[in-house]
Amino acid sequence: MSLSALLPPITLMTSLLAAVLIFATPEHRSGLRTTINLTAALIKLLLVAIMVWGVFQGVDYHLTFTMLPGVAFTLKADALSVMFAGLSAILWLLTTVYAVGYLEDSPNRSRFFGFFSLCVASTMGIALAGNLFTFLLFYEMLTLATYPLVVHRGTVEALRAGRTYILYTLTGGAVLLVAIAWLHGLVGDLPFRQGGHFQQAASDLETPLTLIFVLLIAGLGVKAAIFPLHGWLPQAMVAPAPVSALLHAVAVVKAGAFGIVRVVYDIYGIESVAALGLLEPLAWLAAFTILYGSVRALSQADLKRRLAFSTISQVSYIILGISLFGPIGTAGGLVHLLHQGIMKITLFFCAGNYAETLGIHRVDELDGAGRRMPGTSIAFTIGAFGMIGTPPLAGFITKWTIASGAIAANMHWAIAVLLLSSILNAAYFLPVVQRLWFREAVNDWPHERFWGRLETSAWLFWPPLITALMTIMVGVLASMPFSPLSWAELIAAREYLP
Amino acid sequence: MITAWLMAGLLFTPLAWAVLCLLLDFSRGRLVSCLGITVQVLVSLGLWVAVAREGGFLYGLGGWEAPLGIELRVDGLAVTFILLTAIVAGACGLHASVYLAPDNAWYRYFWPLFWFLWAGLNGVWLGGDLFNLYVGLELLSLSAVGLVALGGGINALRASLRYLLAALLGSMAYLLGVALMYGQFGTLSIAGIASLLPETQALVGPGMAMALMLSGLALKTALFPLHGWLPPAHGIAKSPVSALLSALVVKASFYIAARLWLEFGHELGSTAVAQLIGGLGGAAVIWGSWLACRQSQLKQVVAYSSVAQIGYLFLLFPLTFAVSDTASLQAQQGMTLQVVSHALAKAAMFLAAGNLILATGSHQVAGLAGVSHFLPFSLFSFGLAGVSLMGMPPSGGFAAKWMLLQASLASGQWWWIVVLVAGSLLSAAYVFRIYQASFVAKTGVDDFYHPPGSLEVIPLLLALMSLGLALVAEPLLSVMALSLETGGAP
Amino acid sequence: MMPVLVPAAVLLPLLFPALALVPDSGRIMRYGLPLLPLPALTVALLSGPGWTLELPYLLNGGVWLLDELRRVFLLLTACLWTTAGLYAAGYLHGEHLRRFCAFWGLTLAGNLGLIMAGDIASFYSFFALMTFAAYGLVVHEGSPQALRAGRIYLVMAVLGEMALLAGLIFSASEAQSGMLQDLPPAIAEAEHRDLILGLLITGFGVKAGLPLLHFWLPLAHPVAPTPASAVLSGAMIKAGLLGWLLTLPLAETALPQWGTVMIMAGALASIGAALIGVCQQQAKAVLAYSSISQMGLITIMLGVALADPERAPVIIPVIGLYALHHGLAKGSLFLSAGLSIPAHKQERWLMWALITLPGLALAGLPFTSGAVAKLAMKEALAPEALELGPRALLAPLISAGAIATLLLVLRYLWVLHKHTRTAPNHRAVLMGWLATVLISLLGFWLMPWNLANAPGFLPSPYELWKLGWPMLTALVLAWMVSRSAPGTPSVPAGDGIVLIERLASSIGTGVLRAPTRPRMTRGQKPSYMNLFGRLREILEAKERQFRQGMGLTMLLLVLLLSLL
Amino acid sequence: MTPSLLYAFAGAGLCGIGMFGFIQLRHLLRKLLAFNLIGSGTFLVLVGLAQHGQGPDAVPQALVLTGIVVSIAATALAIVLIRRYFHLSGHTSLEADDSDSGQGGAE
Amino acid sequence: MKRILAVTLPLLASMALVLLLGASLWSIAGSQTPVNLPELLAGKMNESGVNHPVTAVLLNFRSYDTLLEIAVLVIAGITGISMARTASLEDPELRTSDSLLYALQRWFIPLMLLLAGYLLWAGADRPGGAFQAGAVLAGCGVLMRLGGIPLGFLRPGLLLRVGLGLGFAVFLLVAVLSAMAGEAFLAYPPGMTKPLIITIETVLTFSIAMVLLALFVSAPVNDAGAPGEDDS
Repeated sequence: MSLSALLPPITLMTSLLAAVLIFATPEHRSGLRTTINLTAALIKLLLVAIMVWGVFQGVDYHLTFTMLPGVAFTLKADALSVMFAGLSAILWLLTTVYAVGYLEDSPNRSRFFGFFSLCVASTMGIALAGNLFTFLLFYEMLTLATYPLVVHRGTVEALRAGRTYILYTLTGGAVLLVAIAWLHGLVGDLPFRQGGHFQQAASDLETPLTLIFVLLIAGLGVKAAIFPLHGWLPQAMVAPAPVSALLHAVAVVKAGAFGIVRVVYDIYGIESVAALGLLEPLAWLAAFTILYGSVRALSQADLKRRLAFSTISQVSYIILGISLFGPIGTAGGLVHLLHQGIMKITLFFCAGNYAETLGIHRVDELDGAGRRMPGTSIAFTIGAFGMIGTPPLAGFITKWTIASGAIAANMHWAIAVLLLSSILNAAYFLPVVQRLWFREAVNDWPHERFWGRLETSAWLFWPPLITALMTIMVGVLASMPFSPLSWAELIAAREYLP
Repeated sequence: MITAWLMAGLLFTPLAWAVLCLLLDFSRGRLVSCLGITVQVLVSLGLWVAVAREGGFLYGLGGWEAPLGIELRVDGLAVTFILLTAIVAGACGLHASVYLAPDNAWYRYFWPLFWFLWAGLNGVWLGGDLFNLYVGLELLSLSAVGLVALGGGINALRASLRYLLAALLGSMAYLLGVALMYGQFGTLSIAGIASLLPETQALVGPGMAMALMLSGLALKTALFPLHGWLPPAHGIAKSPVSALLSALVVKASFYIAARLWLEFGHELGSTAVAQLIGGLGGAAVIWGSWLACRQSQLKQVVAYSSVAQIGYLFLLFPLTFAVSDTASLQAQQGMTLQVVSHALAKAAMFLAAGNLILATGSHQVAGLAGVSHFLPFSLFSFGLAGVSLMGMPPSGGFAAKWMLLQASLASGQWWWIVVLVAGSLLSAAYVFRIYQASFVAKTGVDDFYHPPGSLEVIPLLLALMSLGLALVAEPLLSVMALSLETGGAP
Repeated sequence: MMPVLVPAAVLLPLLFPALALVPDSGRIMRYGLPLLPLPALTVALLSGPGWTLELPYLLNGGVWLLDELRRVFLLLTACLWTTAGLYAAGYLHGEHLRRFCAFWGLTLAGNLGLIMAGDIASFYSFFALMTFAAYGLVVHEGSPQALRAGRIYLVMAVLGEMALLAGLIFSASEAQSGMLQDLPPAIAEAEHRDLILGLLITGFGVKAGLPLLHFWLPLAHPVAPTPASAVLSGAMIKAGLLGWLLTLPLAETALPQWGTVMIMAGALASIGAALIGVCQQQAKAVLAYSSISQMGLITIMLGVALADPERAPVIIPVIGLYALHHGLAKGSLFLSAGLSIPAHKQERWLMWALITLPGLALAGLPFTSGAVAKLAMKEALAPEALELGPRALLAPLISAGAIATLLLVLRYLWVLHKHTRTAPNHRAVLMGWLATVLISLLGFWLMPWNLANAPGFLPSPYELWKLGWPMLTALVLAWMVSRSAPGTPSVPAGDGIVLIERLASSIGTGVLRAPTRPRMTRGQKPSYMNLFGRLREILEAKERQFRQGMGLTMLLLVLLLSLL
Repeated sequence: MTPSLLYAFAGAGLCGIGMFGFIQLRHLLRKLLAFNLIGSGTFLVLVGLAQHGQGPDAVPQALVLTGIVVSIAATALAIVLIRRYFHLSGHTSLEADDSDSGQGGAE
Repeated sequence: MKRILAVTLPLLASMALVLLLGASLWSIAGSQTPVNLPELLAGKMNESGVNHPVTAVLLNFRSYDTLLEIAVLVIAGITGISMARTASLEDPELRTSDSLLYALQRWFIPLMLLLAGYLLWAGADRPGGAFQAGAVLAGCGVLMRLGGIPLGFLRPGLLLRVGLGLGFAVFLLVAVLSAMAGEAFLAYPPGMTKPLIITIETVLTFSIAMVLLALFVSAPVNDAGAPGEDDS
């Protein structure tokens, strides 16, 4: 067993091991815990970086062993996996830093960080899964690892949210299980493969394949918060900010979207999905979700809930992108996977900062907060503009690419959807930004805390700024080698030119 | 030769320790039993390895061969269950040795009963003789009843009486079936009957016998709607005892039923019977899970969960009858995985529940508020076991469900998928109900009793085993699939 | 030199937002304001047109370049921002200083960058940056009016950006290229040509103040700080114009319908804006309408260029010239709106003269930039050179436009006169204003607005009359109006938007603030809950029966199994 | 129809009677007796059925002996439990106060 | 209606059971058993070490059954004494003061002991054996107990427990010793069969009697509750 086979499991283990160690760490040893956390996150980042380089060079990271009769447990790193893995590795590091600051002096930190690492381990597993079965494994693990984070506060709302969350995700997981089992029974164990497996779908399999596809999308759509399966997401907002950030930016919703990407490209193959006539409905569904999420976000007074509905809308961009037949749309969808993650995590970090530093939860309490917390507010502004799709930020690159893909795929209505959604994005983000900067501060914040020189704790201050900087950089330097866009284009090229 | 020693050790140890412990009080019995558990685990492991290496064999007790004497059937499945028993029972024993208060006089009788129970289990796993299985079942039932009743109050007595009556009725029905079988075939060996069946013309008698035996065993396994005795008994017993009962004892009677079905089912079964039993199993899944959601007491939740989980096992019947060999094999594998994973998970769950009850001093689910803050460790094992019950990957429960799903798909009996999915969702509902209760924020100080570390570690280990079962399912299944090698008897 | 200076031209202003994070940096920033556009100014002045700078990692592959047209715009922008920056350094007072400077820097960077951008993505990025950052300038004062103006600005800007984005994406896909220069030919050939054109014209039209897209202008200008209004009206409006020039297929194919539409729109703007403008009560609102009116004239030129590809190469430089002239003059006028009039009589006269001169230049006063621009325009739109439906209308339109221009200037002076305060001016304010006026009056002649057969500095007598009569007409009109109707009718700034706002708010209260759904009160469970509870009871009773009737159940099972 | 078979049929009858009693009776001791009746019936079937063909058969006789011991053990155990239950609760049947224990065991 | 149904349904069901059983019996009786076990048994009798086939089956061919059967008995005994809450065996309430009983005791007890011995001895070649002997012995004990004769060894204690387990332990030891000698579990070493069986029978008799007696004696009388997990 060579190193190239071991690298994926080792990467997985870093956070798994971290989780175990953190669970074992006594509650009061926060220094030790932080050290474990950060060390693991850094090591993971390093390992993922190595894999990114390796995948670029064409190294085959692949580990497989039979788990159940006819079912293999497969870990492998291809271009798509390292993309997602890279995203989670980077954002894990930042979120960990952030969470350390956010949860300072709050109870149950070992539990929190333990499950947090577990969550990341699952995400990593989702990224590195080499077939649907392995994917399912980590997908469900993610569900479970997230629950304690959602209900972390233990309040009535948190518990209710946890219940909703679990209801949705487990049902989705069950549907997914059925679909995967069915597919497995039909055609056996399918590893993820560029171009998919059903280029020439046998005509007698058409009906079951269509049904399975619908089930798969329904199962994955719960996490990806596709309408009407999105109900858990806004409720899950009661979780602490780092969790919301993680849920929305990296782990949960992206897991769903990533799964859909895998199903469409690496299981079915985009051609066969198109041939089955499933691409267009998927695109319509995504489009509707985009608009629905945006419209709902408009009327949310709670900042995090607004962000949550925004997520519902934004994640469907990914779906929309991948359901546009053609390499450009694909690249757009994939790049949004990364970009949206970076932008949304920025916004959630900021929302958390407002909550933690000033005790602000509602949009209308934000008046003038920009003056009190300029760094955070700048990050928020950048994130918001990124979401709107203002150039040259990350969101612009995405929208541009997806829209170009829509034209290439001759689906012009998608552009209308994109534009309408951008307008709606602006409509719910700009008022927030406006309040931040241009309203007079009441100077009477609900729960102000002082941290000395910086506007807030340094642990809280830097992560959003870094991600905001990333939001700018991935947009501005979109054509650089190894940038998300070029990476997504690489994947798309491989997908369409077998 | 080594297998002969191992077999002798396997049969001898539990019985001998039972007598030995009878002579000692609880504390000394504890020491002795720990030694015995070690021996037994090692022997079981050795036997498992031996069978995994060289294949199974028949073991004629007293040197007598089948029709006249009693032959034990030492195949892959049997030794796997023996190993499972060793692990689970060993864990429960160790847990009990700390959990039970040594100053209660009647607990001295715990150890003998415990060891007899173990002996009965081994007897059932290995048994190849219908009547011998009856005796083994009785050994099991009576020791189980004894354990439930041990030192109990009115409710414990009521539960154990109910349990005893059910067990006796079940045994008697089974014995009646055995009588008919013997009358028809003149032999008691399962293998012998199976080989004679295809040539038999008149199937009325054997059919009736099969019906009697299956019903009796269903009663002892607590198949819906015959499950009434189980929740009170399992809920009221001491936690290590509940763990033993739920994890292993009910499986024994199911194991016999499954063996009978697989051996005789082709001739004596019918689609209607298969579907009826499967339907009852499906109903059990839904019914048990639903009631588990409704219970206010922690252990009742776990007990009803057993009712539900047992239901899954009975899906074996329709999924192996008149289907392709692949589907049948998948169903059998699913069933064995379900037995193993449920045994591990349920034992872990009951032990953890015991810890939680010990810690909170309350039997109520609502009493768990704040537990996740002050006692995360105890809760953790409970949670992990719950994960397996829900059938979440990579637990054994998941592997089992996966195989059953595959089997349903391969046999075209898609309706069982509905049962499987609904069951796992419902089980998630009751498991998360408990999590949720434990996450309720409780202000104030830590006024919980903190159980000693050894109590906490045991369920955790069991839960972890159950959780990781799917990862080693393939090698495990390959051992389980080992059938008998002819002439392997020593 | 160039690879350093060009990025520096954009990056230097971008430093400001970062600097704003440092506490107590307000002073440095304040006096840094005029320095920000200097690298860009250097580029515009020193480098010849024709250089290209490739930035392959930028966005979809960035190319920055400077050609003749861009150079004119860059020069205008850099000059105006420099002087306005100087003005601002004096004008600003402590409150929210850093915030203002940050947005100033951002807007500036966008404005400069979009001019130099050669690829679509950079262009659009800088355009958007400018658009959104300018919001910060508009609402700087924080008054309710400012916030309202800002809101309207933002709504329209977002709509415009989206139209623009769509148009650019469409055309870029048609062109299969990310370069701006590839767009016009591709659009000319495009399948969805009309859609693309409509989107682009609308998108840029918001910035350029096209009628019905102009609402934000008269609202934003009065409330914005004076230097911001100056750059808003002088430089940023021109960005929309530049966008048109760069993307529309002006010299590619004849688009008579679109040309006519643009001419009509321009005519409507130039005259309608004047009519509304003279009814304004605020000096800067008058100027805003004047800008709309002037942009209307330019739109007419553009329309002609659209309709007549032969003529386009002649017209485009004229548009550039006109833009330069208007930008500088309008900048001066706006800056003058913030002045206080010195008490000293001679100084006062001098000041009024200097305030008036750019206004007259705007109206085409001989020996000013306005004269050159007006004449060049008349030349370019000479009916005999055109092959166009409404060509006969053009001359009267232009004349009417000229009359309107002067009327507006007079109105501005009148309003300004009524509202002036007597106070000493901050030195920087004065310098900034003076510099603008001087550049407008004198510097203009030194600028590289290379125009083939440009009208000379000294107009011929015939041309003098051509320039003169509309002005005289306007003066007469103004005199008559001021005599006959002392109370001018007042039209709210932003005209049409007021109606729209009212409509929107009535709809909004109807839709968005619909009464919340009546919530279920506790304890009053719906009937299906009762049903559920009943079912639950039944099932639980069954469970007890199962427990008690075990024997019977078992017996029945036996029977069932054996019978089956 | 040999006498042995007659025993077997009698056993079947006993089983039926016992079964009815087991279902119908509430008193625990009676229930236990009914169970013993079933047991006896079963033993009769076991012995009678096996011996009707080839004459005396030692194996079923031995089985019945074993079965009797087991059932005696069980009966004795049941009686002990019943007596203790009766002493503690004063009830002679399980259903007497079953309704309150529907949810389980806490007292 | 419901009440009627509650009676008739079990009645009908039981009758159906009888009918079905009868039908099966009839069907089974009509066919020849394919395996003739008695013949096999007869063929192996000389290896069994005893002359009576039932004893041979019980203690040799199917001795595992018997071993477990004794275990069941021991379990019952254990559970029985675990329930015991009797403070004193000489509780006057337990004594029956009946002259007839005394008379019977005087005559019967020696007779019964004799009978038990005979049964045990006879088991080798005709009906009889350990269980029968043990049962008689236990009956003897019951009589003595009822008559108020203090049977001290029945007091819950080591002696009682040794008594309970003794027979089983010996049986087990024999079983494992042969296994240690290389035979199968429960196989008797050649030549030792008869003495071993007799030994086992003898101790078993005592143990069986002990168990039955203990179960009789230890039936609980007072309501001394036991605080436990379930009572909180």
